[in-house]
Amino acid sequence: MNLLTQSYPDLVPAVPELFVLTMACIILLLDLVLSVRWRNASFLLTLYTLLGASLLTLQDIGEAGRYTFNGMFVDDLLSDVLKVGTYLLVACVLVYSRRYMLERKLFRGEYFVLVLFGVLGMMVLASASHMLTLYMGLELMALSLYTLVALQRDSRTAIEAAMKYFVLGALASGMLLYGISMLYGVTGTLDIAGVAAGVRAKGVDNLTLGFAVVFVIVGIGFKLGAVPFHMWVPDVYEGAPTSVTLYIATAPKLAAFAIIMRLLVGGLVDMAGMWQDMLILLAVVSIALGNVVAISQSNIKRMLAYSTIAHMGFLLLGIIANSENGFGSAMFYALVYSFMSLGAFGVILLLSDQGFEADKLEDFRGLNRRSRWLALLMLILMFSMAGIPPTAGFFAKMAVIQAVIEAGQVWLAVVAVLFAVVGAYYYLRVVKLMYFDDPDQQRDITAGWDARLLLAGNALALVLVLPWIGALLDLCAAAIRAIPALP
Amino acid sequence: MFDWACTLPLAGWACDLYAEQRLLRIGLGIIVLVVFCILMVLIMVYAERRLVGFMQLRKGPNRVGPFGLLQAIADTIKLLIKEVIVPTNASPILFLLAPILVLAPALAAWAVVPFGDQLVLADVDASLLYILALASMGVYGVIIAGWASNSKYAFLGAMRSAAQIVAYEIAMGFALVGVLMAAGSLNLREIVLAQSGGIHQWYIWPLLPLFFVYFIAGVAETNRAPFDVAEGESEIVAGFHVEYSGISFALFFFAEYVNMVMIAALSTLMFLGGWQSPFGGEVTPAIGVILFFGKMSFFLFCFMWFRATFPRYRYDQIMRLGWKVFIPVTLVWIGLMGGVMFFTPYGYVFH
Amino acid sequence: MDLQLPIFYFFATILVAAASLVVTLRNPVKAALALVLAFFSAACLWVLLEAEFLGIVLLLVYVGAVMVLFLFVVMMLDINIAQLRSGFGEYLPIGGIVAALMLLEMVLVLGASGFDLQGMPNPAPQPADYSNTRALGMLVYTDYVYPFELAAVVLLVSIVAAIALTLRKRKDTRYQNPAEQMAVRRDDRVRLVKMPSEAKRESGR
Amino acid sequence: MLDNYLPILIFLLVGLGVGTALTILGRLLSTSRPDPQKNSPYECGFEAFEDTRMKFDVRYYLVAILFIIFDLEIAFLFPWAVVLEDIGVFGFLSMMLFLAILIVGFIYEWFQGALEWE
Repeated sequence: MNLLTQSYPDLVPAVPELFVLTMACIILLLDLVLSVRWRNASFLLTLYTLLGASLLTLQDIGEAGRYTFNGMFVDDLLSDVLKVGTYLLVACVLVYSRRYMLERKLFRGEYFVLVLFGVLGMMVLASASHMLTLYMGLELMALSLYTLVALQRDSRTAIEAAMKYFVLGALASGMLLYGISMLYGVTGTLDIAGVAAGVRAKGVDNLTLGFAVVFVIVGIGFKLGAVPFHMWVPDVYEGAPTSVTLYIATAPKLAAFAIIMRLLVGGLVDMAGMWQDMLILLAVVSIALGNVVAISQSNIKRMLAYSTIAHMGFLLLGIIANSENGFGSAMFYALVYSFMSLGAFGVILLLSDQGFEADKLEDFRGLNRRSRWLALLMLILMFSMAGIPPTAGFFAKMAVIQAVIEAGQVWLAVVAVLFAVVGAYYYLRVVKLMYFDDPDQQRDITAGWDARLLLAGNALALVLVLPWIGALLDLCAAAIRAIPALP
Repeated sequence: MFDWACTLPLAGWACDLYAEQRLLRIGLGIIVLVVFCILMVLIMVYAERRLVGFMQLRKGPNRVGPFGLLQAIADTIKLLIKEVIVPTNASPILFLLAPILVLAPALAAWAVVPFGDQLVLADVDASLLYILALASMGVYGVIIAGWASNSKYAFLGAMRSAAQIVAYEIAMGFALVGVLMAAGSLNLREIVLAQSGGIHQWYIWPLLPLFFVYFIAGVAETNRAPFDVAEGESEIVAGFHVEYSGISFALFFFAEYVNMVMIAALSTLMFLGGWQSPFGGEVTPAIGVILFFGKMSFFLFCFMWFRATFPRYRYDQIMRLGWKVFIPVTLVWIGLMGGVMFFTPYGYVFH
Repeated sequence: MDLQLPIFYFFATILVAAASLVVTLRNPVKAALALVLAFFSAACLWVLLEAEFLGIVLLLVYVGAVMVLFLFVVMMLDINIAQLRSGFGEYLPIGGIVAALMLLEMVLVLGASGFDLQGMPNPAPQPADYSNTRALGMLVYTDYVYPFELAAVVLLVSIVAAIALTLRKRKDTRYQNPAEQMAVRRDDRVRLVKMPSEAKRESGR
Repeated sequence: MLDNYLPILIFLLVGLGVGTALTILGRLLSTSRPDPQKNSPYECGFEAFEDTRMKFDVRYYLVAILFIIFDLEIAFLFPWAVVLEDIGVFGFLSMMLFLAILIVGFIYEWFQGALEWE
């Protein structure tokens, strides 16, 4: 730490972040001078930014982990995969929601800028190897999301949702921070690898460490939306503009997975015995409550919100297994889930219209008569969410359950499967509504060709990915191996 | 005689301090500073009235004592024995507390002001920051006064004083950053010592734009004309202290003048080399203090001069001046300073 | 120096008392003022920990800026105090349980081996010329440059958020632009017309 | 280091004491003849007919939020200015990047009209 010979940090690993930051600033300023007619320029520029960032990220994807900024930033396979997934998800989000935002006068420069800053926050999270950067990334992402929810200022429900999201989110990050400060108190460092070493040195039965884990888990539970920290999920999903719900329901799940991997696995793997027990509780209750309550919903955004809760429970199963396979399957689950969620909310967006939100279950009644193609896509998405073969959703569920069984928690697997069967009921009800009921309305579907095409790709990919599932699982496992603390 | 007391729990430290006479020194220092503040205020009140009278072709006070010199003392006695009216709807405790909360930070800030190389009560490292923090606490008195009075005029005055901070504190902070860059310290004594070597070393020259920003922001912070929108007697009668009378009013008045002297002292320390002689070389402490007072008087004169000369600023003008003129100017100057210091051989200009 | 201990207890007592007042006072303005007092005491405690820069910045930013503006929001919003209080008794039991649990946890954590006096001995007091600000500055802009820049980004996002959520170009409010009013010249308002003079017709008087 | 803060603590207490003592002294020395008219709030001779607390435009809060953000920025600038000599060009550039990001925000404010006082 000789300050006189302070060397410049190696900026190469962080080039994607710098690129996104620069572009976000440029779009912010450009949007000030562009007239409304030229708004599309900001939109396209945002897409190009995501494209450019993915090229920059893919450039060094195979390489071993590179640390920079005094070991606070790491560019490894895990971060690269999560980042590329994030770009792809967000790009789809933007394309799907373009018309929706235009019709609701939300197609503003701030929207793109906040989306990009949210992406930047997720990138920082994915690359965090220091608790300080982890926290900054989390706040950056969360702040952008709160604002996006509230962007529709004249909607009471949106404001209420933003308020709930903000208050609970702030509480959650406070909890996380409290846990982090305890970890710092015990280990004397904020560096995650250092924390892992400190935990090993102090011994697992340190009481302070135990409480630190509790607070960290509570913070993560809030961010994931796992029961009993799920209260915000349905209200936010329902209240936010659907395009923002789409955003919240996809990419941040990858970011939440990144927090778990970096903090819980990277830093506290020695405390696994303790957090496993807590996560088992969270996972079981989430899967049970999410699947059961979803049945009684009549609003599809709310129903999907409860389905998210259940899916997050499944994701946690992979973590509970506490093995390379388990983490890898959890990562695969996170990726698959976010693409399923992307498609499902995408369908709602496409069906929505000027002054009309297709967010009631009734709105799907007889969709097959109105548009065979969209109904088919929704069918695939629902099958995948329910975990019916041969969709990717099935393999994702199978992978985590396999990992749990390998870890010797057979009862957990049984419970999960039972509730998955319960959950299938409400997914299939959507299918029934679409195919066997008569339509209430004859509203034309006015979605643009770009969104339709992309959505088709999105949904079909969940089936067509079949031959490469093994390769994807291997990729996830390889990404997990990048974490240094793992044995 | 007090030996037995030292055996009591917790009292031991007091005895230790007493033994090394530390407490005594601190106590003396505080008394000197408080008396200094009182004297300065008495002189200022008299001087201001005479000076403004002179500028406006009036006589000013000339009845009490020779040349009206005792006028200020007469006013003090008058205020002391006047009734303190607490309005019916006011919150009595907060109402009486407000002037005290204005006065205490105004006085306590003087603890870190160096009058000479060794003449400082508490030589803390972050003394400049400490003064800033205390100055920003003074606004609570104004706000509490405005709220506790439960009167519209008072409330508007308090409201305006908050807008005042919003407009000027940032520019003031940026201006100070320039001083810190040049001196490399937050300690006022070290800032003065960094300007030693004669008049050409004073920071007023390399930091001229920042000096103007700072002094104008200082005038605004003390609620003085032309930025006295919080009082604005022709608009909102007397603003936040419209309901105050007697000694409570006197405390507000006292605090305002103490703050004014403080801004003058800070400007002297940061831009005019404090107690240092304009010709360079060492000076004895006594001469140093005289020089310090001389420089300070110039700024105090400016305060009065402004009051006699300028009409009050309008609200939107204050905002515009603060945000759209001062902030860009200070930002550009900071960048420029850093650039010159690191990338050109002329960095010495700023040291 | 054992003087530190009584001073610590002095400020700690004020802090706890002020914090309890924040939640129990009926008047929101007074509650906000109690919060200011709590911040002030906390700042004093930080200085006592030899973190003088952070302590004073706490005063400068939180007490001097955030709380002033917060106080104004509280003062100007017509908060119905009775309505606000109605839930208090209702939530008191559950809130009390949570608070008691937190207290218990803190006692356990702070009493545990990680935080006892042997595990965490007092650092040696800093010499008189120690500069806390300098020590901080040496690290923040070099070693911690990455989180530092991220802080700028977070601030930028909050600027964008604040403007996107509150700025509204209203068309229905009528406001004056005093600067424009002042800039009016005579020619804008009065037009002097040259007219040939006419003979005044005499009325029959 | 803490030794230096002792006088400050005492001075703060003395400052509060002086204010309190003078207030008490004033009460002791002064007359007190309350009168409903005298004690009513000042209202240019009218009876007060409206509550004092009133709602203000959101615009006021916006400027306030922007102010807090810039105040934080200043808190970052102070230690930087103090150690500028020691952290060298690298430290200088890192602050310039920080300022550049925030200047983007400042330009945005300016052009959006958030700094206009209507």
